[in-house]
Amino acid sequence: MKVELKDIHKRFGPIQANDGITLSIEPGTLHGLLGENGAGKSTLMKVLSGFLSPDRGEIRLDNKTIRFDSPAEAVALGVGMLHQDPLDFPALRVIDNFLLGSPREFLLDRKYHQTRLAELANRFGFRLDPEARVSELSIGERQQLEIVRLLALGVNVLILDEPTTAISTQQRESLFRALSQLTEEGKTVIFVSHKLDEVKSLCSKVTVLAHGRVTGEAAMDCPTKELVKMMFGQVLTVGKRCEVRLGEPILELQNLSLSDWRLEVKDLSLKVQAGEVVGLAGLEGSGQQLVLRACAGLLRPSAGRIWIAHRDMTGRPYQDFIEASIGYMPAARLEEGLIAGMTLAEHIALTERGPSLFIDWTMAVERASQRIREFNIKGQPTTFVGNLSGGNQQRTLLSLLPSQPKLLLMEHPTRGLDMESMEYIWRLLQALTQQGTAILFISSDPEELLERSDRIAIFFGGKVRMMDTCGASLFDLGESIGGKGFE
Amino acid sequence: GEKKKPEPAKAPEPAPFVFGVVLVGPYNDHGWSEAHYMGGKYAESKIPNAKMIYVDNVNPGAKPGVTIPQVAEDLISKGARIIFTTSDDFKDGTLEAAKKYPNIPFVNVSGDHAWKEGKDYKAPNNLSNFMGRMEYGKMIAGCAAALTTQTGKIGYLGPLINDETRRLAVSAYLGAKYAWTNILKKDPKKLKFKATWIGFWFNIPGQTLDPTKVAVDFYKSGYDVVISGIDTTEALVEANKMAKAGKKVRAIQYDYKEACKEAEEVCLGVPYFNWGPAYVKAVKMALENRWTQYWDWDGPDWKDINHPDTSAVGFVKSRGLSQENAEKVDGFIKGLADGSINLFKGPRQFQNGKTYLKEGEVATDLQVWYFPQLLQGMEGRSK
Amino acid sequence: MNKEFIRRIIPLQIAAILLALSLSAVILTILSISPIDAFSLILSGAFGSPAKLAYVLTAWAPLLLCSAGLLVTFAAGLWNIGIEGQVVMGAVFATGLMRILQDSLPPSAVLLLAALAGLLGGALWGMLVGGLRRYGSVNEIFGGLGLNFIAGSLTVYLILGPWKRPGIGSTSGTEPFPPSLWLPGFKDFQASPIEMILGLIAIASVAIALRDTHFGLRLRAVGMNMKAAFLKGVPVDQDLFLAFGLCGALAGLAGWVLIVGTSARHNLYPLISSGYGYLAILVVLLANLKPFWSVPISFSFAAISMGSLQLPLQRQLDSSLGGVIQGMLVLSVLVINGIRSRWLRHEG
Amino acid sequence: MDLPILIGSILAASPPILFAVLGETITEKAGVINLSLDGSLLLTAMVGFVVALHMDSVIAGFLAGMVVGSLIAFILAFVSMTLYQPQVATGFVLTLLCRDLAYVFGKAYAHIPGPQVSHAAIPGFSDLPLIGPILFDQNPLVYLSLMAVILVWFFFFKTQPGLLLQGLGERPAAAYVRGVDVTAMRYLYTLIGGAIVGLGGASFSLMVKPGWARPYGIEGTGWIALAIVIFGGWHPIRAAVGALLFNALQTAANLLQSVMPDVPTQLFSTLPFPVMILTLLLVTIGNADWTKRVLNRLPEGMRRFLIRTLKALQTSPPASLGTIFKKE
Ligand SMILES: Nc1ncnc2c1ncn2[C@@H]1O[C@H](COP(=O)(O)OP(=O)(O)OP(=O)(O)O)[C@@H](O)[C@H]1O
Ligand SMILES: Nc1ncnc2c1ncn2[C@@H]1O[C@H](COP(=O)(O)OP(=O)(O)OP(=O)(O)O)[C@@H](O)[C@H]1O
Ligand SMILES: [Mg+2]
Ligand SMILES: [Mg+2]
Repeated sequence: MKVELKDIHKRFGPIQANDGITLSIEPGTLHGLLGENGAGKSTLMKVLSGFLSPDRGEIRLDNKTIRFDSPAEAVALGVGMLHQDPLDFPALRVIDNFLLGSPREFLLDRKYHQTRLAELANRFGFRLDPEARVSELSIGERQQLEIVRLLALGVNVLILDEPTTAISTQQRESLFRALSQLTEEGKTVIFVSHKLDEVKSLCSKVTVLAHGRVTGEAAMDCPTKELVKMMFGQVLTVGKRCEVRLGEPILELQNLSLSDWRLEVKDLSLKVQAGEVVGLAGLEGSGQQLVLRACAGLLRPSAGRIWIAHRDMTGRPYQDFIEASIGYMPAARLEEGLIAGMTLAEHIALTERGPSLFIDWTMAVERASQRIREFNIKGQPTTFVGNLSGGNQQRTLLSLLPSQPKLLLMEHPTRGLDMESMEYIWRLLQALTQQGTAILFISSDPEELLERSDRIAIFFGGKVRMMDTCGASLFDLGESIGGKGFE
Repeated sequence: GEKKKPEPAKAPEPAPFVFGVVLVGPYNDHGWSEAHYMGGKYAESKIPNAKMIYVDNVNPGAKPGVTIPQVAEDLISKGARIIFTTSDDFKDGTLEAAKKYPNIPFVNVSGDHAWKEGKDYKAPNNLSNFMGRMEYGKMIAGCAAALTTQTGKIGYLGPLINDETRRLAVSAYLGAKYAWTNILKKDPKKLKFKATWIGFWFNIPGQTLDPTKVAVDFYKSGYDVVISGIDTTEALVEANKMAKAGKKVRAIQYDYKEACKEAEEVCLGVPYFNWGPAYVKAVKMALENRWTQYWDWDGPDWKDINHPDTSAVGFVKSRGLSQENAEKVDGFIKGLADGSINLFKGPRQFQNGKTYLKEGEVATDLQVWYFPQLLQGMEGRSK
Repeated sequence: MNKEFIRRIIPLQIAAILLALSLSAVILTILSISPIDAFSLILSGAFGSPAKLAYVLTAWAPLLLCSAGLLVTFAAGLWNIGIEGQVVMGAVFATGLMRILQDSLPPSAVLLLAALAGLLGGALWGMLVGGLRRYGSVNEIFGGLGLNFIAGSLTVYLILGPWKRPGIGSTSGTEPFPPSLWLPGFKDFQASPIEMILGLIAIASVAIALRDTHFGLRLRAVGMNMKAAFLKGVPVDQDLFLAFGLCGALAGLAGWVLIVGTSARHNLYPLISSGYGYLAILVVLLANLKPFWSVPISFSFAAISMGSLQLPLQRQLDSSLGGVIQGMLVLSVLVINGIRSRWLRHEG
Repeated sequence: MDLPILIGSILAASPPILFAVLGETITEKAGVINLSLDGSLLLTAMVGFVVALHMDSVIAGFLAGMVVGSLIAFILAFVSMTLYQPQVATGFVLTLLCRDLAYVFGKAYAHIPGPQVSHAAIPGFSDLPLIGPILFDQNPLVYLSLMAVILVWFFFFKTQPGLLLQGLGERPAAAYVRGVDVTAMRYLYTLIGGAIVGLGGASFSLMVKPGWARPYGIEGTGWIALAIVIFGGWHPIRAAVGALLFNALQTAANLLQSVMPDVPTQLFSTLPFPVMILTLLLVTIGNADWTKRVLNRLPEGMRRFLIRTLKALQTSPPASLGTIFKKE
């Protein structure tokens, strides 16, 4: 099935996620979609698969202009999307997930559909136990289930949004085999990713997005350098921070092992010294968040020890970590970071520790306005943070960190900030490091990682590689984030 | 406003003499409260221009935070000149109200604060008590039950356990035992009489046993006659269901003359209070300004226990009672009337084997009113 | 605050009241009773005479105390339906203590200690709910309900068992306490200022605690976003326990008032909590969790409850009609609230 | 009394609570909490009886009960899903409101004899040994309620709409992707659930406790039904077992009274309620964070056993229970 997107626009409030995107994909091909975080890939694909309706522009399938108002309609017309983490029902069994919503018959003939499921799965070399609960499956298997389900529904265009971020290498192999097999059967596959090598090895053609626009199209023989350029623009930053004086170790991880329901980090050892800035790189969900949360005492390691300033903190409650003067800043602003219904001053008062029973509001307000000046937040001490703009919420989040922490743990510290404020914030942070604060931060912006950190821990599917930023180029980083050097 | 036309002079009719009645349940509960409501109506009909006003459902469940002094104040402000509080639950409130309004006569039904010989005499002069000698009614009920039962198993659906309820249960048992041994001439060992107490006068889910369930369990386990001692009609309703399902079961109601109407053919009859005369007496005393404190415990009028003007307690038979048994019951009543049958006469033993009445000893009012324990031969708890 | 209060709250409350009244009017008409007549009956029943007003005030006090407690738990996002049981346990503890000490200590001392006992009893019962929630992850709604039932039957047991009065042990309750152990009232106005003042103080201090203390701020944080609050270092579990305890304590104090209040029954009797707890939940919902508002609202609820006692006395009507009106009020507020935020905002 | 009869009498009392539990299970399976159960049962019981009385037809009574039940459910659905007001608050208000409405409108009908569903033993089967009195010597509603349990079970797990219903409560977003109009369906199942609850209320007043009164004697049952839904892990059969268990407990309370003379009666009457909490504790304690930690300290064999039993008992609600779905 031939897919054409003409001049797609999609806007979220201030953000122009898609800004006039036009591209066409030949039937029976495997088409890659590249772009850095926030480039607009997912948005475009959501538009194509009926999740979002475009503000402007049209979608053509086999030269027929069509529009659908729901994913279900899209599927009916042959376009199915596989999401970063599959939209399935963890509590239900595989077979029921497979059946749910698919056949129009009233009574469920599980026997019959089990055989269907089985043969479809076998065709692509997937192993799926129909009786297993989906919650017990790995992300990879859940993707396989979704693919099989979509195919069973007669999908001709299959969209995969960053399918390989959280699956094992074997699963990736079998996935790729399946995808090529699909194209051979004449289906169209759109493959969204950051990972250059994957795209190169898999796709016949790529389109690169940046800031909501198409910045280039290329057949697969084009050299990686070109692609990187299309993705990140000309500037090829090189790590600057070379000679920094480091103090005694603040954070020590000894053979740390962590796991959650989707992946696990094994046997990680890391030492961070006073004044050091370590960036955690990697695609979303490659393990960096697990490590950061473990260091904050929010996640109990399954093995190994955590030392903070020479104190063994393994298995201690979060409170103790705070006592040990760490500062943790979550990524989800309004979910975990801030309390939307409270004012800036109230946030300040909330973080105050002290014996006094009553809140000294004058002081709280004073502190608040001081922070507001310091972090130039656009708001008053009495504004509810829920009413702040995204960027100002981010500033607020930063302004609430303890003033003299030993260790700062931050997820995407500058997400949603414009260039200047980013610069400004980092100056504040580096001032802290001068006083011996160690910083661990996650970022999905390669430039930021290179510029700001002394060392970078690169995560890929739970594995970790250290990289010294001094002299390293954005290209090297981009490649290894893409998985180079992990096999 | 517009000017009023001068009204034609009328003969000034005497202002009605208002008496207030405080009911614990709904005025139409087919039980205790409705019996009192009827008593009030009777007094209205007998005394020219006497008028009843009443408040029903005075219990914390239905009227949170409402107290007797409060209701009294209300009734008095509505012109009540004497007030009847018709529940044992009201005894303290009545005492308090009586002290608060010393020149309004109060009558607390079933209390003993005004009984000089009693254990709890503390009433001011404007507070009196009356009660009916339901013991006789219950004896008759027990008799009817024993005559009717096929299985020889009689269930007593009791409310909470206290002196009053104990003496009523015992009376029912004594009546049953007499009928079983002296009328039917059967082996006393073959008679089972079991009391199950639900814990209150009516069902409060979570705090009492469910009377419906208790009744069901009685019938299902072979107790084919259940005597109700509670203020509501579960026993009869359940018997009716069972009968519709083809079981031969019977129930005996309590409190209210018409209580069997709900299902006459499964009802053996009902021992009831006929409060009318007592209300008339009290209202008259107040009306004619000759109020003196009294404590009345009125029995049936043995000439005609169902006489509306004279008998304080009675027993109406219902269609569930066979013709021949009905005659036997009449015989029993006659016996009670002429004194040839006195069931509160020794020898009687308590459940724990201790003596209640020695050979030939006849129980005094005190011994009957304050009844400490069930009697030997009864199944069920004494406390 | 003031401007938005004029602009938003007032019209909302008024619209809600109108809606509720018209709904109740419909019901009354179905019962073929003139709404005007019924409403005026309720009014006269509440304010017709000083004595009546006194009874309204008497009902107001426990309502205030319970509302104060619930303001705390609601602030923490908890549904403390167990409050009924907490009132009961307050009454039980107070009674128990008074039974022990009434002959050995001066009345004022006994009253004071009883109040503390009430606080304690309610608090313990409340914490029990908290415990079930924290360590058994039994939802507080069901934990609370179960404990309500248990508290209820415990009282019945005490009344007929260990605390059985001399003579006839009956559900009329335990032996009433002597007037020396009643809260002092006026000569001919049967309402004790103490009760009301206690209630108002409770509301005021809760209002202040929630606004101006670290504890209150933490609670509100937990109520709005537990996860974020935890990450900000709030000891969530401990604070929730405290919230339950505090609410229980205030409810327990209400229980104490129900025993020693000037025109209370002055003894422990079944169902002593008399639904004040549930009514208070309605009050606080209607007040939109605003302490200030819960004062007039609880007063008018007390008035409705007491006033509606006139309905059966004067017309063949069930006094639950008062409850219907109260329920309608809250439902209307929810509806109006929803309509406002759903539609009016879009055009604004 | 002998066991078959005992069990029979337990079954005989079960239809109302069975229907209530089934109705609520359906509603909650769709992700909606209808907390108004206690009030709904009372109001529908009253209406059911009154209508049956006036039209002299129990069928009409049951229909009326179902209509009122779904009416209440509709108010809940509208206020919570269309006006986005808190579901629990709405349910709670409705509980009290419906209870008082029942008392107000029912006042005139207290203790009036009226029509009732009469017992119908199944000839031939009813006098079989053992199962005869248990299963075949019952009221039609008993048969109906038991069939309803099977029916709902079948619908949940054997039919496509049932599967969609489960999806609805588990993950509305995913259900939406599969072409379900989430809000509309939730409305539908809330109404259906309410109607079944209404059936339960009516079967109180037309079968188990024929007639109407105040107090009617089922006050509080709705709350227990809600708890039983949790105990039943949102599974119709298990919930039914829970309901029967509760009835059995009440019967046990009566019987025990005479067996244990030293225990005060009130303890028996309250027995079912602490037991209810205890069972809730059993099924939820597995979800508490500290349990795993404690279990890990225990010796191997014991841990295995405990974990297995807890797992077996443990229930967890539909993932999106009580949340409102707004599509982006
Ligand atoms: N539902 C939404 N509401 C508001 N903003 C959104 C929404 N979805 C996406 N955006 C914004 O639109 C822009 C494009 O987002 P999109 O998810 O398409 O980027 P992406 O290329 O998929 O990034 P990534 O590689 O990290 O997935 C981002 O700035 C994002 O913040
Ligand atoms: N829920 C809200 N209620 C009231 N005002 C709001 C709300 N959300 C945003 N605003 C205001 O609207 C304006 C735009 O907010 P928005 O988040 O779109 O800004 P933005 O362009 O994303 O800024 P930034 O780049 O910092 O994220 C801001 O001034 C903000 O204070
Ligand atoms: Mg994306
Ligand atoms: Mg923004």
